Amino acid sequence: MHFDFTEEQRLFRDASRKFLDAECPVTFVRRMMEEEKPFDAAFWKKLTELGWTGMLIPETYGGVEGTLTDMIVVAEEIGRAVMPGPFYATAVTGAEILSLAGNAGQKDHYLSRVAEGDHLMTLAVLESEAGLQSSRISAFAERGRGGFTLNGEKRFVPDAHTSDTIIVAARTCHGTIRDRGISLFLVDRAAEGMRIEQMPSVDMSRRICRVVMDNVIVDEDRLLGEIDGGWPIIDRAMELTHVPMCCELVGLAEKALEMVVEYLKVRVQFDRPIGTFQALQHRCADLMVGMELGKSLAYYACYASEKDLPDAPVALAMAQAYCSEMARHTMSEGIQLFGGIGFTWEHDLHLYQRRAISLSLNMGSTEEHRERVAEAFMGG
Amino acid sequence: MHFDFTEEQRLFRDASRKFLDAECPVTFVRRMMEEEKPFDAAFWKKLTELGWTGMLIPETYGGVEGTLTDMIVVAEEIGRAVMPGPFYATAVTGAEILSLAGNAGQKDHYLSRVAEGDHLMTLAVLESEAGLQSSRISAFAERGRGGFTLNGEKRFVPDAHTSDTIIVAARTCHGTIRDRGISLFLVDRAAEGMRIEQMPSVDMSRRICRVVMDNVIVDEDRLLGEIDGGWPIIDRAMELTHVPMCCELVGLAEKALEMVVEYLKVRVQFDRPIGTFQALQHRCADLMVGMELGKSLAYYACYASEKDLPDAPVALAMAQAYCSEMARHTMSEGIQLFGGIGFTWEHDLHLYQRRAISLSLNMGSTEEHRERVAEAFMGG
Amino acid sequence: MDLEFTAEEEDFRQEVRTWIEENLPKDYDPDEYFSTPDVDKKVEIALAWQKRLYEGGWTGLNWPKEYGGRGATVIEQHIFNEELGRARAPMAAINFIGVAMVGPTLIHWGTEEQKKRYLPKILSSEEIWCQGFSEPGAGSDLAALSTQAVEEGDHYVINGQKTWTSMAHYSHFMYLLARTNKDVKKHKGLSAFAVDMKSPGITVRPLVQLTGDSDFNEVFFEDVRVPKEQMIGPRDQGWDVAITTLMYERAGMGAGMEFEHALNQLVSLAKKTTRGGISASRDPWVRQQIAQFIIEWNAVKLTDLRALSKQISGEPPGWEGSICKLGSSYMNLRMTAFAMELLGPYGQLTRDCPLSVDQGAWLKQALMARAFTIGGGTSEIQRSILATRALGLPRK
Amino acid sequence: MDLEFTAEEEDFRQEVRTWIEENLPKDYDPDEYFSTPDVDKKVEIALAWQKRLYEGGWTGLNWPKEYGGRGATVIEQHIFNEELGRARAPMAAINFIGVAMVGPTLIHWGTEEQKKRYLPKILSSEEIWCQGFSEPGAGSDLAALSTQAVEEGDHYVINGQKTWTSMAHYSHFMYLLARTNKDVKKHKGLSAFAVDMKSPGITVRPLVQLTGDSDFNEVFFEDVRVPKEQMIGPRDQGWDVAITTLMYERAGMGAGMEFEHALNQLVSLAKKTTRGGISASRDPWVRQQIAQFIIEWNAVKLTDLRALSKQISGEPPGWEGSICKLGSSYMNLRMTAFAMELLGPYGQLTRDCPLSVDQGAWLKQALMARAFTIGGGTSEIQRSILATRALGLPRK
Repeated sequence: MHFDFTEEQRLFRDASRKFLDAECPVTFVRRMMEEEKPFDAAFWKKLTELGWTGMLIPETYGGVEGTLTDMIVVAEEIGRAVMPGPFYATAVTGAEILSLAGNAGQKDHYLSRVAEGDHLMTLAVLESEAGLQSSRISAFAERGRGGFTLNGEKRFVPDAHTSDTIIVAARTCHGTIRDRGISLFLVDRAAEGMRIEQMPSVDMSRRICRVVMDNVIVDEDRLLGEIDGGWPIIDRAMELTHVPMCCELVGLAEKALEMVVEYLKVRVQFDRPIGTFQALQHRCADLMVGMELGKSLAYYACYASEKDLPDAPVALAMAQAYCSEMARHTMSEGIQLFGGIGFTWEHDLHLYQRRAISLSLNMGSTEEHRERVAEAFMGG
Repeated sequence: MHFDFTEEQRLFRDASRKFLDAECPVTFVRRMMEEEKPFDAAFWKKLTELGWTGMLIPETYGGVEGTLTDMIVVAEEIGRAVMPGPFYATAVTGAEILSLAGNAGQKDHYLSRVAEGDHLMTLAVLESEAGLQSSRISAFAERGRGGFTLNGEKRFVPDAHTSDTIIVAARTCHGTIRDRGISLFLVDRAAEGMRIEQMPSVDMSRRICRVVMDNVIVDEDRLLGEIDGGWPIIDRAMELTHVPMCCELVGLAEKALEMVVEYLKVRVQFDRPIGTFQALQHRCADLMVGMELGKSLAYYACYASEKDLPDAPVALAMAQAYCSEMARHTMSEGIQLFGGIGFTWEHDLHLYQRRAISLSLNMGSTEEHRERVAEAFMGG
Repeated sequence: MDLEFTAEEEDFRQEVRTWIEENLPKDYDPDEYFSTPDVDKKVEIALAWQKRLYEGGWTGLNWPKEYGGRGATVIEQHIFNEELGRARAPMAAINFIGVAMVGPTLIHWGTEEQKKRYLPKILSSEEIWCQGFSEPGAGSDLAALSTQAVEEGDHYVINGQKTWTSMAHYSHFMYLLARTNKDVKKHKGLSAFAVDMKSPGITVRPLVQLTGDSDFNEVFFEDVRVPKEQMIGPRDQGWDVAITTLMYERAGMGAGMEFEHALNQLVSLAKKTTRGGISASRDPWVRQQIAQFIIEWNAVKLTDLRALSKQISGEPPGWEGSICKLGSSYMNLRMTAFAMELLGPYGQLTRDCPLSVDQGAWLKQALMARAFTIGGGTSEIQRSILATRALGLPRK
Repeated sequence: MDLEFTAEEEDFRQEVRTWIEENLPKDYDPDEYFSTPDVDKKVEIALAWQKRLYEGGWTGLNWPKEYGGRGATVIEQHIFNEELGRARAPMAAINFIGVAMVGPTLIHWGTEEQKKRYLPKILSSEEIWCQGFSEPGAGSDLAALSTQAVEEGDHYVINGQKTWTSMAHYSHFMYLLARTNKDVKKHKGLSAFAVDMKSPGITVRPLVQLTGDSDFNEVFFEDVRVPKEQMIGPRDQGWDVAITTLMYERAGMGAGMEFEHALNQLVSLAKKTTRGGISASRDPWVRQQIAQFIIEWNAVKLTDLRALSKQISGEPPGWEGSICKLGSSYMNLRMTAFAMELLGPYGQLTRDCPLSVDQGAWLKQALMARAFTIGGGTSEIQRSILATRALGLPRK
């Protein structure tokens, strides 16, 4: 019974923080925000050297075969540094999908490249009615001779514009059995008929895209996993992806609160540091309570998901609902506590706020998450 | 354009406050709480002399023919003094129902007695599924020769045990037309077959009752208004009753906040009055904001209802939803701000809390009120 | 209690409404106006509108007739503002400081020369004013400002920095508050000035907000010389002059009407948002929350009417200003956050994204929401005012 | 990260569970026990249970074996508390002060004589202790207490008043904090005593809470003589002694388990409440709110586990105690208020009303909710602790 990081994980956390402090200062974040693509090959190379991209990849394929907990150690630090650019789509979603569903050849091909930092991936699931349900998938893959023809439109695809491979979830059968009929395809970003457009969003340091497929032809060997059996894979991969995202929200909030507290110690108004004003003190205390409670939920979601416990989906829903609101609320309150200066572009807090907004909304709405909790405890 | 009490109403308010300060100190409230029936004939006589019981009764019947606004002047003061015993059931609901639906003989008989303070009344509507909808009425009045036979059970009937006449809403027809089929009957409390039991509740200074009717026979001339046409009368009478109840909630909150503020000025901890602590100051400010916003909504509900404007029901729903939560929240926060002493029986705040709870819940749940607002602005 | 307007007032309302309908440019698009990040264009539209208002005789409604105003009653002003809000006319921001704040202050404190020199051009929008109060080190604690005005012959020499100055680089004059005396209690040593923005030594730098837009500026003063006769009110009494000004800065319901507009938009959003084929507007969770926002907004509007009634009766103003500001800004904060939830992943899209809903207006409003709880006296300051002045809790 | 218990720990849990099942009186009704206003009966049940626990060797779980304890690990204590909560066994309140607070304090500060005299009878529940800290003028500001202990020969003479003393009239001893020195800083002049409650001059008066029940007392001291050897710890070091005690007063999850029980009851209430023929549990508004309470409660429980993990590793305690108290009491406040809404008019009915739902438990819990945000260090004090000690914000 030890509900906390291990000693090694702490050392790893300290090293990660040191690395990001040095290699990912906020000037780097701001520079990436201005780029057409917020991807820096040299930086990615360094992440690879640290083993981050291969964290969840078996050693056989050159990965470090770490645990999901190791990954959240990183995710918290990513949040604290508002690290820009692609990461989870390749290092978590992509790596996990391949591990779960790939055949030997696919694993060998993709996983080792990912671990080496030579290949970026993403998963394209959501469509116009953005919701993580199989029933909302209408992109279609028509089976033909030796392959499939894909048509449809995907939205909110993280980092599609920098990914080498886009794993597309498409319907292969209009079956009526729940969650059946969806298949996964490994599609080259540059394949003919693929059109990728960025969807300009609040978080300029991490991008989402629209992917339009117009008669995209993929070979049979690019089918990933069983035909019609893709949804459970997606479900599990998204669970594993959303866990570190919750932890990133915690990291964002933790750092934002630290920034606020430091400011309140030095900002003087009415002849004393405003941190001595009790109303502000209590607001900070409430933020701390929220952050710590959120952390507990996120850690447990990680534990439950790592062990694949039956309550993992509910544990995740709790973390998603709570951490999403908590992180956004922390940023909003943080700006208030900073006052005017917090409302400026030059102040860094809005970078955290932007990340918190997009990160949380990309997981869905808190109403959905709470409904899953209600269903678990109260029935339908 | 003058959205406030008139000069006369202010004078009336001051006089009313003075009267209640003198005649209804909290010792009187506490004494009434201990009584089997919290009704004091001498006190009622004084209310009569002030014209309170005849406030909404035409001069023809000995009333003062005041407005609903005059009534809310009183209601706010009633709240400030947590005035015990029956009042609205007779002076508002009873008086209005008779005025709206009574024939000349009934008006003459009942209204003049009410104005003189010789007769107490109440309305029995709610049943087991307590909700103010005609569809929830199942008490039945069977028409027979020269009269009706009533059977059924009523709950949450205010002051039934001290009322001379209980106006019963009963079904007279199993019609399908919405809100039709309900009739009103003037039933003697002591009529054969009437059983009245108090329903012990949180507010001991004002009581609610269960009324069981077992073959109660009422004469034809006790039918009040048109047969089957009672519901619109009930609707309007309850609207007119709930308006002052919202204002009483405001009065309760206003006085509670004053009590809190006075205490914070004198209570010393850590070598200074706790009212200097900014966190507590801001909590008080928030309570003031709530109280004032609630007051505005309650006043407008009064205005709209008095003028019978089309938006009167929505205006009331807004006031009910807001003032109910506001008053209960004010009491809860007030207890917190008083600390331990506020949690004792000897401290008066819980009398206000008890009144706020029962007064608001007797109007229904805030969820219902908000739903009426949603319906008005968003449709069904 | 009487919420009706007299026949004359209703006539006045009709007159205003008709005039606005006839004079608001045909190509004016309020949605575009309120959401565009293009400040220049916004200012241009607002300025043109201000001039049109002036030609129609609608500026300085509450100014005395002798100074070119209309001597309108409080209620007429209210009606006028309501109608502007109803039509979602361009905001008065461009000339608000001149007409609503500097004008009345000059009428109260100015010399005859100052009145003659400045008032007519304020009314006509020929000269735009900005306000130089806030500083980086003096936000909530205005009296702590450190910009200095040192006497030198027949001038004062100004050094220092102002911030959150709206419209500075469109302005001809700044109504400046600066320190003229360091040896007294901090709010006793201030003076007010009319500063020509073309004076050498003034640098205006746009201040970019977290939204990426730039509605404000920083203004730097380096040995800026201001003739003595441009001091407003007596020396070292700038605090009193500023108090007069702030009393005129009544939180107009103009901005408030934008909240009402947003509420209506929220209802539309709920209706057009479907989840699993069902409109979100039928979900009790959604209905309850929107109803709550509507209730709170109505409570604010009604409270503002109560304040108006006091004003009409000539009663001393209550604390309704702070109450309405706290109530409406808090409602707006939650309303915009709720809209983001309703939008789900679409909530993050900006105006530039063709797939964004309502042109990304909700995201922008969610980001802007803190402007209303920080600007114009933070919520914390409002609460402290209510606690200590309205409720009489002890300061120390 | 590892939330599993070892096989030995699971065995221990099984042992505890079996023992509780076999020993909890067959006629024990937890609903009745937790809702009855009859304090005498409650105390009787709790005392009998404490004695049964003692006979089973389950009291003083964490006390060193040499003092009759079990020397249990932190994790065993946790498991033991969880199982008591799971079974909704009678609360340890009656002897909590003795076993959980006075015992460890005496082990730390007491003389050999004191240990020998008091510890065994604390364990056996033969002697019940109450705690005399709070005073009418010293609530949040404990150091301001004014009860005096004046030296007179071989005694101290006590004068003053204590309040919010639970179980005082069932107690044999009071663990008292009193002022022995007025001439030093206020927290430097206190001393701790063991006071025989039968001493002449002590008057115990029940303090009726706003619920009408009486779980606490006021205790008055008039020239009460306490032999010098009953001072606990050195003279004028009472503050340090008290700090030791408060460190042991870990907010046990026992009370917390009642919150969990209430949450389960709330789900049942929603299921059985129908409005217009439809179960309230199907209303998204109801579902969302209950889900939120469940989430917050789980967050508190998990945070407590994080604290436990620190304790196990021998790390210095974090601020989880304050966090859990704030989080759970706030959840409980809203949960009970929500239950009242769900009940509508039925929410106001008391236990005495035959028509009340769940025997009026929700009303009582709604009224009691503030006990958790005021008692055991108000929420305000908890927030100040977090702000100044955990976050390091400056006090002055």
